[in-house]
Amino acid sequence: MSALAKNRELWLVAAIALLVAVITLRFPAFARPQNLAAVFNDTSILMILALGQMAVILTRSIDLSMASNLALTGMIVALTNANFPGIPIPLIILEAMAIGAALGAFNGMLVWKLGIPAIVVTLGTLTIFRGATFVVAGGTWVNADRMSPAFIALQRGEFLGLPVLSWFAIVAIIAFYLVMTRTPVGRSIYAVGVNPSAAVYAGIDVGRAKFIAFCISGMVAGLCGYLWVSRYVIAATEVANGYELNIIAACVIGGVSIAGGIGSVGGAVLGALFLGIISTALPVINISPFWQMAISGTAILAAVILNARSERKQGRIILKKAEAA
Amino acid sequence: MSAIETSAAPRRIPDRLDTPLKGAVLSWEALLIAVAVAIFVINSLASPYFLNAWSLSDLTFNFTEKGLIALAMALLIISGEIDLSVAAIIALASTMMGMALQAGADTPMLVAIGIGTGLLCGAFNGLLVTGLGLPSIVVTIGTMSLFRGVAFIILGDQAFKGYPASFAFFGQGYVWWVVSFELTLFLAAALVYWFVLHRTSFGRRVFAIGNNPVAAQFSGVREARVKFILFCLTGLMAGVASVLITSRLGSTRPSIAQGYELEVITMVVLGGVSILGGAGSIVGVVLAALIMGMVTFGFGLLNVPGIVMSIFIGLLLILVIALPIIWRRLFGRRPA
Amino acid sequence: MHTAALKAERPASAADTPMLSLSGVSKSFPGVRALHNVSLSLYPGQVTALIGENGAGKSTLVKILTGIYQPDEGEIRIGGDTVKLPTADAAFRHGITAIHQETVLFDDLSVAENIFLGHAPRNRFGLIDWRTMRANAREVLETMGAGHIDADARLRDLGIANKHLVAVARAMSIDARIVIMDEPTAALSAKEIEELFELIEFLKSDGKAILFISHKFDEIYRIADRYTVFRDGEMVGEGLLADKPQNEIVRMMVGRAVDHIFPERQPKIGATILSVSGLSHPTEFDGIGFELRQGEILGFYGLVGAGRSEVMQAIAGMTRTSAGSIALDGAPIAPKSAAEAIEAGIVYVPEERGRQGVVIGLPIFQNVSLPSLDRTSKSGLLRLAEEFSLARTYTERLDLRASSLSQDVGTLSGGNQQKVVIAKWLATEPKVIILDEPTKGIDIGSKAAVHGFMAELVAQRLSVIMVSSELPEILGMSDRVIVMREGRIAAVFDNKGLDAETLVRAAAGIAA
Amino acid sequence: ESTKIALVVKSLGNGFFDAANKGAQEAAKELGDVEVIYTGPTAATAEGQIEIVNSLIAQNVNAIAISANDPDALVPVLKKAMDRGITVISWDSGVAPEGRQMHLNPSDTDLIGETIIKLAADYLPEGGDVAILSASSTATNQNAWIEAAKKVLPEKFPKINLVATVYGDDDSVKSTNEAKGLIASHPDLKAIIAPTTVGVVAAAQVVTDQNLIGKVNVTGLALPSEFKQFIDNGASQAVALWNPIDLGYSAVYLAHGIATGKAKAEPGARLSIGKVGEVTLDDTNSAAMAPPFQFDKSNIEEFSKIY
Ligand SMILES: Nc1ncnc2c1ncn2[C@@H]1O[C@H](COP(=O)(O)OP(=O)(O)OP(=O)(O)O)[C@@H](O)[C@H]1O
Ligand SMILES: Nc1ncnc2c1ncn2[C@@H]1O[C@H](COP(=O)(O)OP(=O)(O)OP(=O)(O)O)[C@@H](O)[C@H]1O
Ligand SMILES: [Mg+2]
Ligand SMILES: [Mg+2]
Repeated sequence: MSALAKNRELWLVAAIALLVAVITLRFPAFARPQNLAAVFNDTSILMILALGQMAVILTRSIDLSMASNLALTGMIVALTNANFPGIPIPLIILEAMAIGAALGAFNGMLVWKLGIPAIVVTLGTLTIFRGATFVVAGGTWVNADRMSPAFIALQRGEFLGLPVLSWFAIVAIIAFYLVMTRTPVGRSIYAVGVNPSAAVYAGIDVGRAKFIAFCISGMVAGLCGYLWVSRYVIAATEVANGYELNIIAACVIGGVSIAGGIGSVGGAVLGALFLGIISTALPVINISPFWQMAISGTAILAAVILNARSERKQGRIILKKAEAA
Repeated sequence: MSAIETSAAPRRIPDRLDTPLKGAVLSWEALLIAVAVAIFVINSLASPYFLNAWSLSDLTFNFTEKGLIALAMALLIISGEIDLSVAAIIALASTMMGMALQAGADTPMLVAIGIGTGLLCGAFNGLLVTGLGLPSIVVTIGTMSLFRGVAFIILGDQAFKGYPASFAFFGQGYVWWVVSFELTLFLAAALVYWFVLHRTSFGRRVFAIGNNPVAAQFSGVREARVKFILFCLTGLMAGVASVLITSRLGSTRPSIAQGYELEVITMVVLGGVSILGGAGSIVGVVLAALIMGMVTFGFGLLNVPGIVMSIFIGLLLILVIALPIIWRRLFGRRPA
Repeated sequence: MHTAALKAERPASAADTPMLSLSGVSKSFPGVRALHNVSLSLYPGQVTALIGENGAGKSTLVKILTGIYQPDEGEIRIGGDTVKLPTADAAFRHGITAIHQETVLFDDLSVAENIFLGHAPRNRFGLIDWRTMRANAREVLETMGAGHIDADARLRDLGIANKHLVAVARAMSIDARIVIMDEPTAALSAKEIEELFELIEFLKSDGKAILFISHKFDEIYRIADRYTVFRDGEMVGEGLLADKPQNEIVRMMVGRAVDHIFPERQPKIGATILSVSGLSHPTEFDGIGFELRQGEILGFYGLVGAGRSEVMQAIAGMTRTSAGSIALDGAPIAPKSAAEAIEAGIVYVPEERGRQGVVIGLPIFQNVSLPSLDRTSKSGLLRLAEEFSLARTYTERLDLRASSLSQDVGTLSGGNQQKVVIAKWLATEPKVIILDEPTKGIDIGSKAAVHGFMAELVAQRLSVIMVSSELPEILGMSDRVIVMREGRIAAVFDNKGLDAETLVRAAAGIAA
Repeated sequence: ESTKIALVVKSLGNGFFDAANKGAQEAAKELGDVEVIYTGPTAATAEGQIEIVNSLIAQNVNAIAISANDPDALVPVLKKAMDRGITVISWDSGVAPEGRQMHLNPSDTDLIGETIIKLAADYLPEGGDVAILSASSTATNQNAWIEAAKKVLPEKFPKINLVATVYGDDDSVKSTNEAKGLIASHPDLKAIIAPTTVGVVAAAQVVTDQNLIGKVNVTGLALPSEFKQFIDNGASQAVALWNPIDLGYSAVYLAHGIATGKAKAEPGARLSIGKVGEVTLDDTNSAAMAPPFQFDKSNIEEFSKIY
């Protein structure tokens, strides 16, 4: 039992391997390295978003506003680029991350200072941010011919044989891994989720840890705002509409516990990959895309049931013989 | 505290303190009524078309279906659980009705199948949550994809249409003059839910579970059973809503009622139900439904794009919840 | 660096100036005055035992010293300087570390991280150095004689005793001057206690000031140099332990003639009403068998963690058993939920009042009527008048102090909440009532009311099981006493001339 | 009292419909005393359009011209509008006949069907595999065109082999995934036909990104302003579209005519659409505005400045 718990990621890897194997049976070219690299690239944005969401869920909160944040930030940077094509792209990326983080901080402040439950706050900002997208754009959209070539080209460039977009994901994965496992901030995010009252005893400010998690998820959503609009070369109000649930689903499949405190960078990435493979592979193996939703729903349920089994609380043991056994 | 004195004649404890008017004035419902009245007045001033029986009647269609689900969802949230799959249940129930239609079912049969499907979906959620002890938010994110996914598998790019004329009554019919069947049903259901929540022992148990599930269990409340019933009720109401929407649209697509779940939950939270469970009232939910209907319809009359109204609703949600907290911070008494 | 804490470098100095001193400290919670104008001094190289009954305010003081609670008034001085401890972090930085009474640890984090969270070793890039952390964790555990604990294990997978050792290790990992231990031995085995004492000796020799809280006098006399006694939130005595016999300290602790507050009663004991035999649970208790007679108060004594609550919860339908049988009035019953037990006539007034007892958020009368809803309502419809009269009947008999029955129970004091809880179960008109620590953490006045009421109950031919860790209460109230130890019944006594020492010995497993 | 005509579109913030609105405003100016209400839901759902139609009914507009998200779901509410004396026509994406007085197709359905195949075939003298990337599976207009295209395939374009039809739901992400899926699962694919302005951009972007320019030709219906770069970079040889400005203009013009009683919507009627010309209603009261117009290297520059 505990071995299973420890190897949550291994289980996911096995599930993904199985999935790839099944797809490969029907469509041999799927398992080719180039194709797998392409799948990874296609899933990059979802992976990055899932990492941000994970940080929030770990603190026993939830961020429903990520997709709207993405749309709003994406729109603002697209407008920036359309109006000031001269601004270098790295600055645009910084802008995206800063705006996203600011929106996340807004959520975080309401949760921290007013103590409003995260689900209520982000349910509100979910609609506010998306509405704001429409307003800042004046009801219009930004398409390819208004974006500068560099804006579109950056993530498509190749570096060491991989598209730059994939590198964004790789850097994000490494950064999250380091932050979540090797920094006090990351560890306090875990601690707050595992046991908030014990966190207080350990000298951690619970509200502040939640605030930081929201800033992180916001920053990540902002970054993905840029990546999204430049990838699909369109910034519009309905960009990523309803995507927040995909992000949460990726986390859940990846073994991030909605009750907080449990989840790993590897899990979130694999959960996103699992969803990514399903959505990219179904068209390839000629399964009607109409099956996609039911499959991911089943995957979520399976993941929750599996995770719940490994999380079952173990009681205190009084009888000495029972403890020895 | 006073010393050791075993008072021979116990002092009488009053049932309740003389109900202070202040309490009623500062209640959540009062706040909502004020907001509702304000919006009503603003709407009447802003648009010459608002104060008109048919307009007001059309307005109700903006919230009746979601409101019906919100009634059951309110109970579920008070008990500390949530159901994100209600919109998907609508889609699946509508699809089942469509299949039954193809098989030649008549109107009563269609209604039974729609409501029955909703009930079964709710029971499925309830079983997963109470039987396996899983967190409802995740379970229903999963079943949300599953239920709608099944609708997509069955229907694909097709649509079911050709519902019998008698079926159209539920979503398009009027009971009397401008009073639609949907509105009548909503008001009747609100009355029933108000009664169940505030006037029956079942409702009392729902509150007890939401406030302290462990203590409730210790006090002999069968928590799992109550929650299971609540999931079934929520599914059932989604089934009812599905009948209404299908009737109103006269057709079924798997994408029907997309995104309704968040609107329903917004309604419930705006209605003063604590998302953490344990507190809330049906009156609040009904008022919140009315407010959301008036806001969307009022903005619609002014031809404000829907997306702009959603900003307003989002702000309303956060402000209505934040203001009392800020108020307490600024002028607050310390908790007794 | 932390290992320095474990290596004796400085010689122990028998300093007479306190390293930490507290004066005039008061702390109140809504309805409860936990501490009133207390003082306390800790000396380097010495162990000070803090002694007091349950609810005397010991843990509250610990929380003030570790920055969890802020005192309402009073002063804390460390090495001569007045300090403020607004957060747990500030307390660390002043060199204070504590093993808290409840293990406040992180179930889903590894052992190593539980020990080092908040002060983990970092590498030169400022990143947490897991390798060093694990090595250090192993070292700390090793030094404590807890080398069998895997530093990489998830805390969740450890038994309660090992969890407690991790808590000790966490306290040891901080290079502190002042070490506080709030009942550190409660969950440990004899061997582990022995190792803990070695560790304490070692800390003493290293010049640390140690505050040691325990209810076990043998431990106190074995390890402590000084004592401080608290009673009902006040400091009632302190000094060197060597010249103080145990009975004097006990008198200080209890502070009043015990028989004065316990009601006089003439027990009229009838036939057996509840009989339990061979009741077992896979991990919590084994072979529990006893009989309860009509009109009897049966006391259950034991050290905290002896498994009494689990047995009672099994009888009341909350916990599944693996073997054994229960019979009520001669008819076998097997309640599978609290609802079924209540129906049969057995009610359990739980120990954890806040979590299991009151439903905060609901008014008093709704709390009282909750288990009796089927009686107060008619075909599912609430009848408020019935509820109010039910609530009034029982709360007034318990002398509840409240401004109205519609008041939220959350606004009541602890003692009054307890009265609501008791009223709630009495209102079901049970045959057998099980009270688990009925007076835990409530003030003297309320205690007397509860005890008086218990006497009234048995006079009305009800049968009571009272689980208590308070010796005076057990001795003052019970007709018979059952002592439990480590999940088994250790002894059964008739309460005739029974003395505290016999009970303590039985509970601790020390031969008479 | 001016005539109020509501132009209800599938969703706001969509380039095609914004262009149509331009034409609608032109028509209003030309007709004089006409107020055009341009509105639509944010997400392209039938439920959203129903709420809008309800508020339009309450405002007593004279006419509603709608491009519907669902041909059936809107029928009841549009019937209600007609019952209350409001003129209802559909344009671009139609409503079932009982829900409107007439429907204006941007172009002749059969002609569009043939054109989208021809656009691909023109650049495939040897023939080969082609696939269709459509909008949502429920879109009436797209489905009709695809139907028409399939009909002409065997006789007129025997060498063209239609291997798949997939749906991108007019969603950039979904369209992108579907386009990639097509390319991966059909290695010999020579052309992707996307009769939707969202899908065609997504497909062209995929072809560009995967360096398949010259191998896979993207064609279909595209807005010149959005699509210019893909003609320029060679991902596409040619696309077609009608003039959305004219379409909006015509919709308002027709709605005005019917609402004011100047025109009557009945089978066989010939109705004027001002400067655009004239249409004839068929027996389902549908009419086609104009043949689709082709854009290629020679003219895209010029048209991309207009719409
Ligand atoms: N957070 C709190 N809120 C309200 N009352 C509290 C709180 N913490 C402690 N108390 C009350 O303060 C008093 C002192 O409690 P404390 O935990 O300090 O006792 P203790 O001496 O540690 O007892 P024990 O030996 O049982 O551990 C008790 O009456 C308790 O109920
Ligand atoms: N699963 C657990 N993990 C950690 N600590 C636990 C666990 N269960 C109980 N404890 C702790 O063990 C101690 C004793 O528990 P409990 O009160 O249930 O035992 P008991 O024998 O009934 O003792 P008593 O009724 O005298 O307090 C408490 O301090 C409690 O916090
Ligand atoms: Mg204590
Ligand atoms: Mg206990």
